[in-house]
Amino acid sequence: MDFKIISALLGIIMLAMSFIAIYHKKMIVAVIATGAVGLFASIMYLFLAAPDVAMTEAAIGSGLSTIIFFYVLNRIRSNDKEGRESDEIDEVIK
Amino acid sequence: MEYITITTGFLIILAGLWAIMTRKNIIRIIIGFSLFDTGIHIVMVSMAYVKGGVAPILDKNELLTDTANKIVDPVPQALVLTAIVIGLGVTALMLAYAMKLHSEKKSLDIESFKDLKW
Amino acid sequence: MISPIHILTIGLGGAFALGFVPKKAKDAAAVIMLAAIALMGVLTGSWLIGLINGDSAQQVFTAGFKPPFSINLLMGLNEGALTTAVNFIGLLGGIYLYKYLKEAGNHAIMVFLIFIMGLNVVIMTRDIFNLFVFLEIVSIATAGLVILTETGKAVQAGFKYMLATGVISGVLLIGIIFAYYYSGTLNIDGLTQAHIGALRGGSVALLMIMVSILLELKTFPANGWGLDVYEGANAGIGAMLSAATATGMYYVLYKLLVMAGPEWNYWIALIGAVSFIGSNVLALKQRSAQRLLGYSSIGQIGLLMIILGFKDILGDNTPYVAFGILFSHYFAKAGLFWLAGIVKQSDIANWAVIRKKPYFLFLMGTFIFALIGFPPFPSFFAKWELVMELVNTGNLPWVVAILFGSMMEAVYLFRWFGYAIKGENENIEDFKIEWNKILPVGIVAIALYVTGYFTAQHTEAGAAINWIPLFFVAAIFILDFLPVFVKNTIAIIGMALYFYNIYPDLDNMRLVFEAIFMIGGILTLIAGYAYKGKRTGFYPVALLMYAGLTAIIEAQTTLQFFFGWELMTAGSYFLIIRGKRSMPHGLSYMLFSVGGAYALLIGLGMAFAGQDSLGMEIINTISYLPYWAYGLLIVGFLTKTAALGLHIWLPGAHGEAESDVSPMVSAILLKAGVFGIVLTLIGMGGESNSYPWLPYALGWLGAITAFSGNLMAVFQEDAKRLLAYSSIGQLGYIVLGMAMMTHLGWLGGFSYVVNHFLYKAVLFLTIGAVVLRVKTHNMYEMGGLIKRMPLAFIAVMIGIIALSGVPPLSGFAGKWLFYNAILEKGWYLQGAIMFFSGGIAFMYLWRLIHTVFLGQLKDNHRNVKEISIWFLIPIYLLLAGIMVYSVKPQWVLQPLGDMIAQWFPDGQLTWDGGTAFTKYGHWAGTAVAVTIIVAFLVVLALLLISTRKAHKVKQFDITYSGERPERPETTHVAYNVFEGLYKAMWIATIPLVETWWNKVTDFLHDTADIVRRIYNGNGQTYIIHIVLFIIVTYFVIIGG
Amino acid sequence: MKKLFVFIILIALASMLYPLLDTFHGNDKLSELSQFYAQSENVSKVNAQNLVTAVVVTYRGLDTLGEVTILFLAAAIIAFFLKTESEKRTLRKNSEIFKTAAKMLVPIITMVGIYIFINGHLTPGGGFQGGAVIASGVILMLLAFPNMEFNHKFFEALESISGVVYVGLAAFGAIIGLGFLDNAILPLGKFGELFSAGAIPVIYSFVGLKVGAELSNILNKFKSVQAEN
Repeated sequence: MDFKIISALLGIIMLAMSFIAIYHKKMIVAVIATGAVGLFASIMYLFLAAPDVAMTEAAIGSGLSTIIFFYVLNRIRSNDKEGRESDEIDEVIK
Repeated sequence: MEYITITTGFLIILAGLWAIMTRKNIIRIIIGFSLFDTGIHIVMVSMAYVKGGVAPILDKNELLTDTANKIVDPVPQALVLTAIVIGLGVTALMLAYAMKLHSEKKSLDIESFKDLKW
Repeated sequence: MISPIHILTIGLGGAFALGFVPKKAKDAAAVIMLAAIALMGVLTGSWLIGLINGDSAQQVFTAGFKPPFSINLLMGLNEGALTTAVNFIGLLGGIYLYKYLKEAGNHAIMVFLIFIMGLNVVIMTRDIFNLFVFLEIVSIATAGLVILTETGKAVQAGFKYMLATGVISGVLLIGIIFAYYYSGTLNIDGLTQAHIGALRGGSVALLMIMVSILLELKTFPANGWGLDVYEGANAGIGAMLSAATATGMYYVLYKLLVMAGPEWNYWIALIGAVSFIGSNVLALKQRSAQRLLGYSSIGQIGLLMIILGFKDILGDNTPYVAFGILFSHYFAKAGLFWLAGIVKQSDIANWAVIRKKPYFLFLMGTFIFALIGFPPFPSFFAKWELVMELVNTGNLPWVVAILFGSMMEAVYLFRWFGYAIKGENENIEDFKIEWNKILPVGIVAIALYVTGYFTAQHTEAGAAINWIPLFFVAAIFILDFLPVFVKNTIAIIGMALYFYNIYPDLDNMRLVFEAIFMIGGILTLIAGYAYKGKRTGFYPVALLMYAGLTAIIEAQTTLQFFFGWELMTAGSYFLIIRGKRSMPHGLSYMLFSVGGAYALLIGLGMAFAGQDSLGMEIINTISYLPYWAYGLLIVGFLTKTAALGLHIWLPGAHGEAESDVSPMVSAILLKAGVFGIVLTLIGMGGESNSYPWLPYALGWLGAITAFSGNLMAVFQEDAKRLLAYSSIGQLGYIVLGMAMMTHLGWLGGFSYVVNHFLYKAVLFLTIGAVVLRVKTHNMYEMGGLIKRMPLAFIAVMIGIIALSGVPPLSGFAGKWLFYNAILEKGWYLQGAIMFFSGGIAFMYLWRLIHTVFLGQLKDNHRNVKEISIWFLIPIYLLLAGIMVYSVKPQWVLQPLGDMIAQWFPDGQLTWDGGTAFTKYGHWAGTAVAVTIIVAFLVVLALLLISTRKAHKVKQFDITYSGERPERPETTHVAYNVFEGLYKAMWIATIPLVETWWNKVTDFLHDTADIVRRIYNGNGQTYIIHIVLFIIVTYFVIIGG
Repeated sequence: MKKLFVFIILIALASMLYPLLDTFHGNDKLSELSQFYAQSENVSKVNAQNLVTAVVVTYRGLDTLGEVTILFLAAAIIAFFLKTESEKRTLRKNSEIFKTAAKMLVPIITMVGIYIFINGHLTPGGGFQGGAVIASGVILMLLAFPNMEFNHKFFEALESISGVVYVGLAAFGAIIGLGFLDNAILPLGKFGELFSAGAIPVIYSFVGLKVGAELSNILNKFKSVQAEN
């Protein structure tokens, strides 16, 4: 019974996070939200009796890929800085 | 419970596809793809769940007898492990492409990369 | 034998071990890669050989457990063949890409090796999730290889590719996991037994699996990403995608189709047909070579999908058909992509540069003809078998769809090839030759010929094909570096010996045609001695045409007939396109020929329906839709006789051809069509045929063709075009004669066959020789040549007298027989049309004498010489033939009559010495001829005597005081001489037919141009296409 | 307009997926395949306590080999793809505390990673997870010492060695006749102990090393193309 409520809550949170990931103006927030979706998914996996998957998702799906996203964002940002004011950058990245 | 999670999974798949098909920014599209992948993984793990089962790790002696009725399905879990790692590889590669594309045209709008068409 | 699992050991071990190779030692890394691929190839090849020799297929288990509990691989005959193919093309592709890979470094080399290894496993694996994993390997490796050249376009294409394959593999994964849910297994064989398609959810899972494989095959229209990759990637990678990946993916589809069950067969065939036709139509507007090849690849895969969909109907023949098409595609497409990488021209018009190195043109031609399905390539035999089986099982609409798609493919491929042969190449930068790039291209070209030969041996009818003429052609091709004189002699001796050997085996009717083809061929070849230098490429193609012609005469089976027919088409195409300005004519000739050949193919397929042999006699007993079958055969043959409506290729083709080629393609080649019509009409049952409407329609068509051909000839200013239109008219007579289906009609027709050969050869040779001297085709730029070329004048005069059909020469025999036949048959209206056309013929024939030979000599022709002796020899030999025929018509007509009597015993001529009787009258050829010739000589003598004191006046320029006019037509009295007639008759000269065909092509091209805009270049749109494709297939197949 | 269109498409797609959801009733028992894996005689044949690991490394070992290959491919492609980028180094100074902490943490993180994959057949986790943990240690190093020369030679050698050993172990099974990727090439040991499950811990260790090296390579590539900021 509890599990149902918790998983429903998790589901709602994940969908909200997905929405943020898709629509938040700031790309950084969006990337973090994507990582959060993975993190919540790994909690869900624990409830579904899949600790192996949970570990993998946490480490790889939400951990490493978020870091790679950051690296890329960082790179693109610095590329853009060459000719623009910092305010505009978010516009580009958005 | 698995009904709820599998539904969540499907919804996230659709959300990911929505992002892939409507957002113009390439990074955003890759985020969509990442969500799409995560959704599929959730669906797969939900499918592995057996009502009342425990993780397929036989670290307690009582699990060694009548194992089949006590654990959840290890096969989809193994598949998900593989799928997650593949997803990471694909995402990383896509991001590398995104960097290249950006350094080429100083833009991340997918519509500015239409040199090849028709 | 080594277990196939060690492909993984070699491929992966090699790739991982490449990490130990120092960065600097790039050659070492590349060599290791090639060695690893070669080793995999040896491994699979040894399995293939073993399996062919009867070894049983081997299951490879992993992890010490039997399937379905662990992953297993299968090495069967199909797997052996396909993995060997993949490794072979991988090795060649690796050699081709050697320098690129080396430059890109060890990492790129690893990627390439893993790509090939992945394809091997994709082919062999029997576990669906394992399939998914290795498909991902292949597509990620592809995404990596695409950017090997690192142009901006390649990066864009690569990103779209990644995005698309990412979504597709996600769909596949959902399908797989649900398939597991419903069946509890991941093993493909286990899934086959589980029949998950019967469940509500299972059918969706199955659909997702199938559709994602279809999408991976780049099915039209959800394939924009694939096309972009073909265009954007390095040509060497394009070759890999088109040959290796497509081969592997196709086999995956085959495996999964077995799993999906027979109810999917229809859908696969349908989707394949849509893909085949769709991409071939869209390719019509394509100008970029690599993208064109991409469209063509997708089209070919569509065709292969159709074959797969019909696997239950094709039965044991499925592998034969599928491998035939697949291997042609695989070799030819790889070869063309590689050529694209060598030539480095994106616009197909710039491919003209390729003929700066003629052997490259040969390679390109090989690939293009192999793709279209010409003999001797495997696709020819496969397509034949496919059509035969499909027609036999009543799947006519499918056959029509397949042939329509092939036709579209022929359009753009031959347009491209036309640019290569004839396009402008002055200002295009020549391309460089690198050994490692040419070697693979040469090898696949040779492989095409070899596989073609062995494909033929596979069936009984194919094994009976006589390859000697083709080997002769090949020998002449190899000897092409020799001077004309040597090659010409070899060709003549070869043809003479061949004819000598073969003629005793032929029946009379075939002997007539064989004599025209072979003796005519030798005579026209004699004229070839007039040429100097090497005349590169002429002899192989001319002999190819003759090889085809003799093959259709000798054919014992319909397959041999069609084989010969296509060879002849190929040879004559090359002959025609050799002419100046003949690029568009070559294309239209080829397209009409291909269209006609497809009509024939369907007709022959219908003839085969319900029969158990392929012998030529089956066209005598067609039982399946016989009206249609005979009609299609006749239409097919009419494309070669250039009947009205199918004639638009002829004037240009004949008019622009070289001087000794025009007689070959006019006097000789057109008779092949007549031969076919004769065969068909005999097959219909001769006199007592039960299809009265066909000959009736044919008769009208012949009459109208005769009329319009002659009328168009009247308005020509180009001497060779005039003769070409005249040929259309003459062939109209022949068709009309044959269509009458009476003894006299046929006798008239046959007498025209012989006659037209004689005088059209004379006229084309003479006019051609004159053209060689005066360097123009336009009659208004000639004039007065009688003084410079009296022998040519005599030849033309005799020729036109014979053609016009007035006594005393041979033409009259035909005319006389015709009118008798028409009276007997009661076709008065057709007769009247013919009568008119005869009158019209005089109007243009007269011009050949008047405009060319009489009147004022142009002052730039003051010093032209008599036409070449090498032309005069065959011309006068032919003239001798005309004279013999004229004086002794019974020598020709009596044997012809006896021959025709076997089909039309009623209403024969009765002969009394040299006099022939019909119920309407009689004609004594010898007497008439001798009398008139004597009278002519007497009059001539009188004239000469009476004018012997005539003063010879030198010509002097009074018209333009020594200046050469810029527009010679303004100063020639006979220019536009029929202006008045034109004002009266213009309405009959409107090129309605051409307009109609132009409308058709415009329509197709416009459609292509509009539809292909769905590929708007936006990666996102492509994803929408993919999702839409999935949804549409879902609603169509499972039905919401 | 386009969004509406996509929305309709997605609705249609959802209606297509609906039968999947509708016919999904959860599982009351294991599938046949997993029942086989859970049978005690088969459990003792593989002798791995963690059944997921048994499936990943043995029964479906070929998938894992493929998966490792995919990461390898991704690393290789990224390596030759991004190599033309400028490799300017950042000159940002990190605080001493962070550096010291990193110095202390990295060995611990690495040890944890190794622990995870060595115990992959006993406890949750395994090569992938352990590899990822090792890679995160590497990231920490990269972040703490941006100027440190990343020893990619070492990581590439590690990657190649573990790859070759993995393939070699797999092929060894086939050569001695047990089957490709059979774990019984080593003694199966006592159930539940570290030295059990035959070759699984060995293979998984090499998988872990390989994954760790590959991920580190990928991360380093992305990091090294960061321009000055």
